[in-house]
Amino acid sequence: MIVLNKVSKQYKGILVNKNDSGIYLWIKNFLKLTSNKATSLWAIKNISVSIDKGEIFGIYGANGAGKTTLIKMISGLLGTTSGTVEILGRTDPKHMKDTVSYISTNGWMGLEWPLTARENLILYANLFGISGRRLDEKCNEILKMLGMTEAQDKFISQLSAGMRQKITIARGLILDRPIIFYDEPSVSLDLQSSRNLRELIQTDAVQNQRTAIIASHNTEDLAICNRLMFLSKGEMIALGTLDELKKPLNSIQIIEVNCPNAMQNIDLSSLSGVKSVIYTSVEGKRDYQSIKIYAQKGEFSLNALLDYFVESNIAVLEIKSKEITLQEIYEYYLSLRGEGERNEIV
Amino acid sequence: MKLYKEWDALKMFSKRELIIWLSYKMNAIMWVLDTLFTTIIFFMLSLVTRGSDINFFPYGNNYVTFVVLGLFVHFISFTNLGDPFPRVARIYWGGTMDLYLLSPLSYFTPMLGIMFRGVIDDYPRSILALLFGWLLFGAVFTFQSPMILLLLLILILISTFGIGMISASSFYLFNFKQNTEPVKFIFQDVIIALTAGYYYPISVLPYPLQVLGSFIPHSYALDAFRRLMIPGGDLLTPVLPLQIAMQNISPISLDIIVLVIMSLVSLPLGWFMYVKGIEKARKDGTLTRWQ
Amino acid sequence: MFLKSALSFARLEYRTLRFYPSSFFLAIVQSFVTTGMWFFVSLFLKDYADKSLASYGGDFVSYMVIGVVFFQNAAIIMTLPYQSINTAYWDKRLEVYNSSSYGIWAFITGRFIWTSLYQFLIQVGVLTFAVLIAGVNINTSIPMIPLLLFYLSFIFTCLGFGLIGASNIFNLEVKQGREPFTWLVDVLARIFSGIYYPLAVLPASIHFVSRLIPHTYALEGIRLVMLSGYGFENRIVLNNTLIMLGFAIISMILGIYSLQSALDKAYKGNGVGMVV
Amino acid sequence: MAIEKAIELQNIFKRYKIKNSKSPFVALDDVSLSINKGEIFGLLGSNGAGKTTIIKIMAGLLEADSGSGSVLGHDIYKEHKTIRSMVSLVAPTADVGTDNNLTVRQNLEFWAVVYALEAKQRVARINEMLDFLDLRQYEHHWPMSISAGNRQKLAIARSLLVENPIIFLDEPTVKLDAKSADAVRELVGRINREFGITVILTTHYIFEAEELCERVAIMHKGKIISCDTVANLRKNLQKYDELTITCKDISKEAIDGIKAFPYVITCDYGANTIRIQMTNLHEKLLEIIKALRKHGIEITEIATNQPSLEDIYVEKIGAGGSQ
Repeated sequence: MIVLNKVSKQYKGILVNKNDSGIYLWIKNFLKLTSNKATSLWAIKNISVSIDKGEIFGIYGANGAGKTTLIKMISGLLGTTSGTVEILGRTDPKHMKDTVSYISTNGWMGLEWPLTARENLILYANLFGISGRRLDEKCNEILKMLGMTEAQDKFISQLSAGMRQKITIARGLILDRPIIFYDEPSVSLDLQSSRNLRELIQTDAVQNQRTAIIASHNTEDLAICNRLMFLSKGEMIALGTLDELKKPLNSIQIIEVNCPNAMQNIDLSSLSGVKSVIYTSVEGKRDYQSIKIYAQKGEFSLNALLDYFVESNIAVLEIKSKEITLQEIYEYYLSLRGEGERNEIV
Repeated sequence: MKLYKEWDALKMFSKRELIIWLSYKMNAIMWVLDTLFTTIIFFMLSLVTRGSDINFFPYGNNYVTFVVLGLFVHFISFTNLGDPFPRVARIYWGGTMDLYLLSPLSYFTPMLGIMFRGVIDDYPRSILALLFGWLLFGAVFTFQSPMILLLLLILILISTFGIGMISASSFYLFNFKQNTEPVKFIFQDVIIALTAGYYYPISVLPYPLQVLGSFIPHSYALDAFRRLMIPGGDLLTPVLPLQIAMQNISPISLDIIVLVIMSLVSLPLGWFMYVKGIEKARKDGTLTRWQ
Repeated sequence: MFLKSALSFARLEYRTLRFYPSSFFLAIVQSFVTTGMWFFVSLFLKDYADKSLASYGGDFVSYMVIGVVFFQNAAIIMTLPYQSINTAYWDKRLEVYNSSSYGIWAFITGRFIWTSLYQFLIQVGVLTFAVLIAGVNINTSIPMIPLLLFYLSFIFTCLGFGLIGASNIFNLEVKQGREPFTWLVDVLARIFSGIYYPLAVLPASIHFVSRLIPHTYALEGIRLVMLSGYGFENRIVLNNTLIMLGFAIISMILGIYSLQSALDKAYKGNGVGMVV
Repeated sequence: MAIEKAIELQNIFKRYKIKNSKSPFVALDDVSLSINKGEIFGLLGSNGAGKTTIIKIMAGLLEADSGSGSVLGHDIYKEHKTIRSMVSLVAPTADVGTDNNLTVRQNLEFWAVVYALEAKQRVARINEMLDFLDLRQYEHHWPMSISAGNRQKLAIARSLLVENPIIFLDEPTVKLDAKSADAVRELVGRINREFGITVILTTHYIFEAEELCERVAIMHKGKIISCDTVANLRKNLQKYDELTITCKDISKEAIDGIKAFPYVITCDYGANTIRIQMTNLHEKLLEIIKALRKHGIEITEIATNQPSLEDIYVEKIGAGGSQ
């Protein structure tokens, strides 16, 4: 469906600022662009991946890791500096733009302020040649799906950020394209609507084999993805299904113990199988101390830990074994590449 | 002591605007060229009438000097009257009005401070117009009574700024959110543009327009400037409708009296309406865009 | 499909008009006032202007009003492409339009259709006011075809120039303030195309500059047609029409080519959206 | 007189006119709130629930249609100017108020003067803030060149320049990635602890409210459908705390031993799990473990299933009539 091989992207040019204008600017830009003094940064470095039909593919990375650039390149908005992007076997941008629909992060700012929500959808659909009765039905159907029916006649300025985000999503869906890109879709959505959105993406992928690619740093969004790609500073540091990515860390069990703050002298290194321990005091008026223990499965026994607490009479508020979070897995692969911060797991 | 803080804040605003202006040198070349081209066009127009014995009593006979003085007042009014509204709009669209309101300073200071950029931009343009006229296009000036000229300058500054404040207050008071705004537009782009007589003596205008022109400070300021600074300018014959109506007062002193009245009315009114505007916006929740 | 989308953009302009009605009204008043200002300047200088103007069959006042009205209309069309792409860029709508293969072109065409329409109406309004009330006397029998040809070729020449200007958004990264190409044409036209004063006033040595600018031919032709009622039988009118048609075709081709190549360059470079 | 309550609001209403419809949009519907001094108070709610509107009314930036209230003893209608000079606000988009043409330090200097900070304290206060928020190394950088997390910290530093007793944070971590969001959350706790500032934050991240706030008000369509400490919210959702322990070879005496404890309500056990319903689980957990270990029971898993705020939220919303 989508095949990228050795794709990389270099941004060149100057930081555009709002206050400069006139001849001074023209000369400055002219000189800068002709001389190669212009600043340049590699947003994407040599990424190869292929995504097949009906798959939900996730891209996880911190702000500025290049998620948006990658998505823009696949949706025909941005050319590659080197390497090729193939969608359904073709690489020309016009074809890409006609087979892909792209929902950008701050897309809500790209809405037409003088129009109401519904009119925005209709204008956008006209942009892609959809019109008439078929468009109206599709509008109603999608607005109902996103729970926007009663807000559809409000002007954009009267809608909250979350509602505006829903319209950008509706804009993407109305085109009924085989591939949809969600760029940080649930950034200003509340719990209820982001949950509905996730269900919508899943049913969409199953029913009409629509490939969805989600770039996000919100772990719930990425939980529904069949495969995940970790991105850091433009490079792909890991690729695979959630379980594959977790495998190297499967042997690690994480136990979180919450104790009252007073107990400073907790020393768990003596227990067998303990790889590393992180003490973090959690703020808020219930000031307790959370101890995260990363232990090797098999060697570590919970009971030894419990006995330790019992003997040293340390009051325990809570003990729970925690699931590894996506962020921790990401940091594990980050540390594999040597740039991540000091990481306790390994 | 409180006033000291306001003054301190004003200095800080102007320092910020200066840093921004200096860091970009804005389009310094641009407004030099703009002023030059405008003066060129009028110089060419004066050539059209070269052969004839052009005379526009009581303002002497040098058309370039006549027009250049018009440009002088035009650029001053362009800032004082034209700037307050877009500045308030910028604070609104930038979402910083909330933050300014959280400070104990008066509502007025941020708006006044940001105006400083207009001063750096446009006041030099007025002087430049005079310079171009004098150096390149043969304008000739006489400085008969500098004290009165200075007084006139101050009065025109205050009165145009007063009207500017009234127009700024309409941003919130009448909830005009786009950047074109009636009060400024009606005053600046219609009445003043037509009736102030920047580029032609108002005797050319039909009488109703002349009467309309007597409601703006520019006609009086220009009348006085032109009588005093153009060689051959006559000080006694009345020209403006008000001057004709009140023959007993000499035109120059009448100009000054009217300008004083206009300043004393427009500035306090502008301040009062501006504060009321913000109060109203506070009630409607239209203080900033980030609803 | 392209036309459908362009029309929906034109409709968007109409809706913006209903959402911000005051800006439309102010635009009308603006053109009346500017024309009025120059009308009074010409009224003042009329008696002193030397007789070289007689050749246009009108007096200095009608000479000025015709020049100002047509020039204003052309200037607005010339800055339209740059101004629309620029605002769309800063409002982050440009990338949305670009996600359709002909989106940006539909956007420009839509705005062009709307703006040229309502500018035409304003222009007719100002001219009728000038003739009926302000005493500007134009010729009684104006040959329509030459006038129409001049008007259309002038509009499309300016649109072509505007498109060339718009390509600077990506070529020269000019994203705000004025844009070099259209600014230059505007300044040269004001001084050298005889809008406010006859070319005779200019020193002979720089007459060749006026011959380079399409505005000179257009205004010269329009004045002959409207003030003296000449048709194609007049050599100057005929030549100027042909020259203007040539200008229109070349500038449109150049304009479309330069903007499209600028968009392709942006595609390979930083894209049309904000690199946030 | 030390006012115990930082903010008191009673029956606040706020309606906005919508252009093309007769009935106004009710942003706030009979909202009453009271926030104690030095508390971290959370406003949790979906989009358009009225979180930002109530914050603006409390900060004196918006006037309520009806109802009454006072902030730090000042009436919200009559003394709104004094209220405004005693509170600070950080808008949802951190870049509001940050001038990209000035360096980080110049930005702080600018706002220090606008907030009328004494000239002598200004430099010291700015340095203190730069260190407190460890922005020192970005002191001379352009705001555009530092990360989103640091720009958010700059906005918070600006709001802390003058030590106002109350600070409003409108969705402080909405646009940040996990790492910078944690840093900002950790910072909010420190602000509250070290400066004793009352923090009022809005969020639609449940875990954020749970982790940071003592009391949370759940808002839905302009109404406060419940407002209490996180613990009480949990309690009245589920009377007793539940504890499930999975372990091997459970002996009857062990179970009896547990049942003997006064605070244990019920204790039943299956093949290898023991489920206990008890009160004040936090204090007594260790005793239960000690009792089980005494009987030599091998424990493999201890899970306390206290309902998370999310379940409370969903349940309340369900009750309050969801969209």
